Amino acid sequence: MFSLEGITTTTQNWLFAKFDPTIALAIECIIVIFLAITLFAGLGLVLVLMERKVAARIQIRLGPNRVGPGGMFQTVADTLKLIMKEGLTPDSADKFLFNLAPFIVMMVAMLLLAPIAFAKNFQIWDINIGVLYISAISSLSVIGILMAGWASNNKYSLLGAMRSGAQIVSYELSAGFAVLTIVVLTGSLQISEIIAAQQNGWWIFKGHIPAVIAFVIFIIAVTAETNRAPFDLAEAESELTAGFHTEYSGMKFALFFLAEYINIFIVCAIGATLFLGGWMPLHIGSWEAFNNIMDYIPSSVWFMGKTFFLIFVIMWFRWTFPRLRIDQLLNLEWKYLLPISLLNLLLVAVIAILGWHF
Amino acid sequence: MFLKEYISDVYTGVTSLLKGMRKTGYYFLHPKEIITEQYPDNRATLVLAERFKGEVVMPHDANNEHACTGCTACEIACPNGTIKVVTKFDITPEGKKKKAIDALVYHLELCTMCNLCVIACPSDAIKMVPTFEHSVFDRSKLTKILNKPASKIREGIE
Amino acid sequence: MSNEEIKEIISSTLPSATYDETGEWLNVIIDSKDWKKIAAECRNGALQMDFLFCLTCVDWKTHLTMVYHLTSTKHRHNIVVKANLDHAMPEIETVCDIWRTAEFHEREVFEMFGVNFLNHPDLRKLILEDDFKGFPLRKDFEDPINMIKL
Amino acid sequence: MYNQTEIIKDTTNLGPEGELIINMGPQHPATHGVLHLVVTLNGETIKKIEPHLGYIHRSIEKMCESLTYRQFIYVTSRMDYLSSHINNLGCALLIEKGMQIEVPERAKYIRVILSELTRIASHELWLGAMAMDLGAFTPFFYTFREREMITEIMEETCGARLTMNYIVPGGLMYDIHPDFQKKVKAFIKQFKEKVTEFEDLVTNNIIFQSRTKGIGILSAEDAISFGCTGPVARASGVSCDIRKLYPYDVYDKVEFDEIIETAGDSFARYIVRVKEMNQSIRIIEQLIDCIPEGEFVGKTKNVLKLPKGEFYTRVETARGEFGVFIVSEGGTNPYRIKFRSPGFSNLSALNHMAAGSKIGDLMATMGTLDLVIPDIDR
Repeated sequence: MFSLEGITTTTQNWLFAKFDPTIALAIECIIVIFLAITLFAGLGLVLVLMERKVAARIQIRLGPNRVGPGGMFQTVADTLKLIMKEGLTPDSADKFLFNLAPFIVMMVAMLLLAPIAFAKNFQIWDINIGVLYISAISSLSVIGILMAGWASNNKYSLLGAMRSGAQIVSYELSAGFAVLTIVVLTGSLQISEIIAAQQNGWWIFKGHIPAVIAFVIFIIAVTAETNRAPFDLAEAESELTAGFHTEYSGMKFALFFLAEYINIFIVCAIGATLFLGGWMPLHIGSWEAFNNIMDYIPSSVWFMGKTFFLIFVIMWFRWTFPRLRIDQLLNLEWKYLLPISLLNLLLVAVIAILGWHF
Repeated sequence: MFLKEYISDVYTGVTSLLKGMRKTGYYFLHPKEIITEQYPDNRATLVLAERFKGEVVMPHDANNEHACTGCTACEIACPNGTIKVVTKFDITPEGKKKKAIDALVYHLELCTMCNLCVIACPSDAIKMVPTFEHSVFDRSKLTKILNKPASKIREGIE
Repeated sequence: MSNEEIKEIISSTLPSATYDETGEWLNVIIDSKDWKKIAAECRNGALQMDFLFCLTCVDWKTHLTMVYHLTSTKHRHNIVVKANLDHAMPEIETVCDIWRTAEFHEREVFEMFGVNFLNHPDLRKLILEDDFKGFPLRKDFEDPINMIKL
Repeated sequence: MYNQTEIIKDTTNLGPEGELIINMGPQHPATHGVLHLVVTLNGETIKKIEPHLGYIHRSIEKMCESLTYRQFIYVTSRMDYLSSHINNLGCALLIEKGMQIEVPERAKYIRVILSELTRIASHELWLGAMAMDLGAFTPFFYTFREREMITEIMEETCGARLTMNYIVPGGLMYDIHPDFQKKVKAFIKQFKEKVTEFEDLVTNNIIFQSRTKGIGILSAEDAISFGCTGPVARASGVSCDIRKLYPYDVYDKVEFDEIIETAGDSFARYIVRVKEMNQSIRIIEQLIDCIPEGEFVGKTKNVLKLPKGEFYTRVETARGEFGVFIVSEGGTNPYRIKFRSPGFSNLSALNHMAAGSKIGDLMATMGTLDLVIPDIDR
């Protein structure tokens, strides 16, 4: 059976046999960085195209279909265009922060890749506080956005950044609580253990209704956290033209754009890991034959399939719903999502203590 | 009571959202509903309404003859000064002077396609045709002379 | 309300008003100084003319004429009030405290005809540029650059 | 419409009390044209909105003074381009009234059908654009699918898709296309099927409702005082449908309801327009099968001369009451012409409606006012 695990172990063994352990580790780091950046670029291209195609299908039109077969290279052409464009910096902008902001946003997105298990035993860093790490790092992205909005010295940008700040800070809470429900059920913060706990069934099935509620809350909260419609207030196109990245152009804009899609990928990957079992194939109780067939599908395919399904759901939201207003957005969080997720956490704790879950 | 309202609020809200998602999901799964027309590719099959007012032309027959007498009715009727009739005097074989058009200048860039000139024309010398690909790189190319070179008025039209 | 009744009501407030019934609606011709008084009467009195649906000005070369079309959403009668203004120094009282729609319309007339509306809260140019010279809708306005002679 | 120095001053400095002043427009995704709003903000809350107009001012009124009565009709197509047919109709009605031209019944029927089709097309575009202002992009494409059917009908019969120029004083420019009735019926069928889509996607959507309900409230008194007409005033409970009050053409022969809502908020304006589309369908259904045979244009003189005097007609466009006021000296050109455009008056109420609400509410309020900028600037 095809597995990425084999490749990684062979490489590691070879490296450690050939080189001094420190140098081997350094070489491994370089390989990982290289792979991460490649993944970034690849994901950016795929997700942007996917978004455009999904939007087109929903909006009864064809979408990009000129560059390459079925418009496959449209995003490549777009990227080329963005690279060629002049990266303008406004005269009255705070130049240091202005140029730094896209990299902060990008770096946060990159850091989040570390604990994600892309396939069976294929993970950059299986840190034992994986979930905590994700929560901690993902809340950093607001700094980049605030920086961009403030440094642009543009009133639209400022408004967008402030909105974004309020939004991300509040939605961190319910996203955190939704993640906590799974932590309570698993009893571990480590990503690999959370996945292992879903060996005989995903949490969304095993965890009864509370897990489903937590899943829904998680999806809503991460949609808000990644500034996606219907919560795209930070860039609210019809209100603030482009929000915090109004003044950005060229490659700096592309970095924001890319970071948005990478963030979507990461939060969906986390959602898939926590609720849908990550790379774990679909196992149903004691149906051995079925389980075995499912095991034949490579774990990376399972992971990507689940992640892309969640990405599709988030895109589906975007092309269906109108945008909320800022006070309604905060109302939704503080009056609905937070109380519900608190209650839900209580319920899950009871279930976990009494062992009612499967 | 408060709790009941709260729950029904959440319920109606979520169902209304799901209904919307069902609608868009339906279109996502039914690519046959796509209505995009791939314009430059479908030129061959593109059918325009015959009445479509695209530009004013002056039809010429096989003998390179038109029906314009140079009466300037169209020029007077036009609200924007789109049409300018330049007349000259032809000498007929009998040696008489006869008024004829030298050039019927038509400024497509000024035209609002109101059709008044076509209605005003007493001899049906001009008409609207359904062409629409008028874009050019130089505005002066939109100024057209409608009568073809060396064309003359058809016999019997006064 | 019939024209006769309207005339009676207006005449009781303003005896100097003259009338012209040749058009579709009753035309009331008043002196520009009396406009504020008659406007308040039309709006709040028995006539209930609460809807100013058209406010404009006509340049008669010798003088300007302000034309106010009024209607009542209650009684559905229309009148046209006209006031002649001096061509050199056109001035009339504003009515934007009576009909709020007048605020924008008066600003438009101000820039297009140069009519000065006294006591208007915000009499600035609305459509034209701030440094635009001349009053475009007056008959003697000439703009050799932008007006294309056909 | 500031000079350069003032623009710079406006964008970098704050208001007198430290408020944020933003220039929304003339290029802004939500203003649908070149409307320039100077918005004074206190955080997210709007303190004052000041419209600056004129970016598409062409002085149509002055232009018409040099055009003949036949010609000036087609200039008005360029004002409210979404209801250009109704604008043309208003001008033609004025000339017919002034010169006592007899219009054949057939022309009257067709004019009304086309007016209602125009109204539906305009409302469809508004619906899509309004949803887009609130962040829902998809309904725009669905509304345009139905709108496309109307524009195709227009294209076939009138020869143009947007600025139809189909009306001449005394009737129509030419007869309807033989397929006209068939196509209109096909459109009605499709429209009735698809109109439920917007209920699912927009009307009943909880986000849309909370974005529009109770937002941008305009009371009936204010609506009258601000001179609002059309759906804006009707949503505030003011009966002002010209088609009912002063019927022109064959509106007195058809049955339809004047849609009146009393809430006066953005949602009421939305509902009024959606219901109005259904009423327009009702009018078309009553007329489409009984277009009388006969001439499509009445006998008119070659050169039209309005008698000396003043004339005023009003018609109900998709946005409200469109009035044409002509002062005639008896010649072939109007001496003075004034177009009372509905958008201009409706816009004047914007500050009153949106002050005190959030920026997001401004989009809902502005969207439901249904502003067409050339109509405002003329």
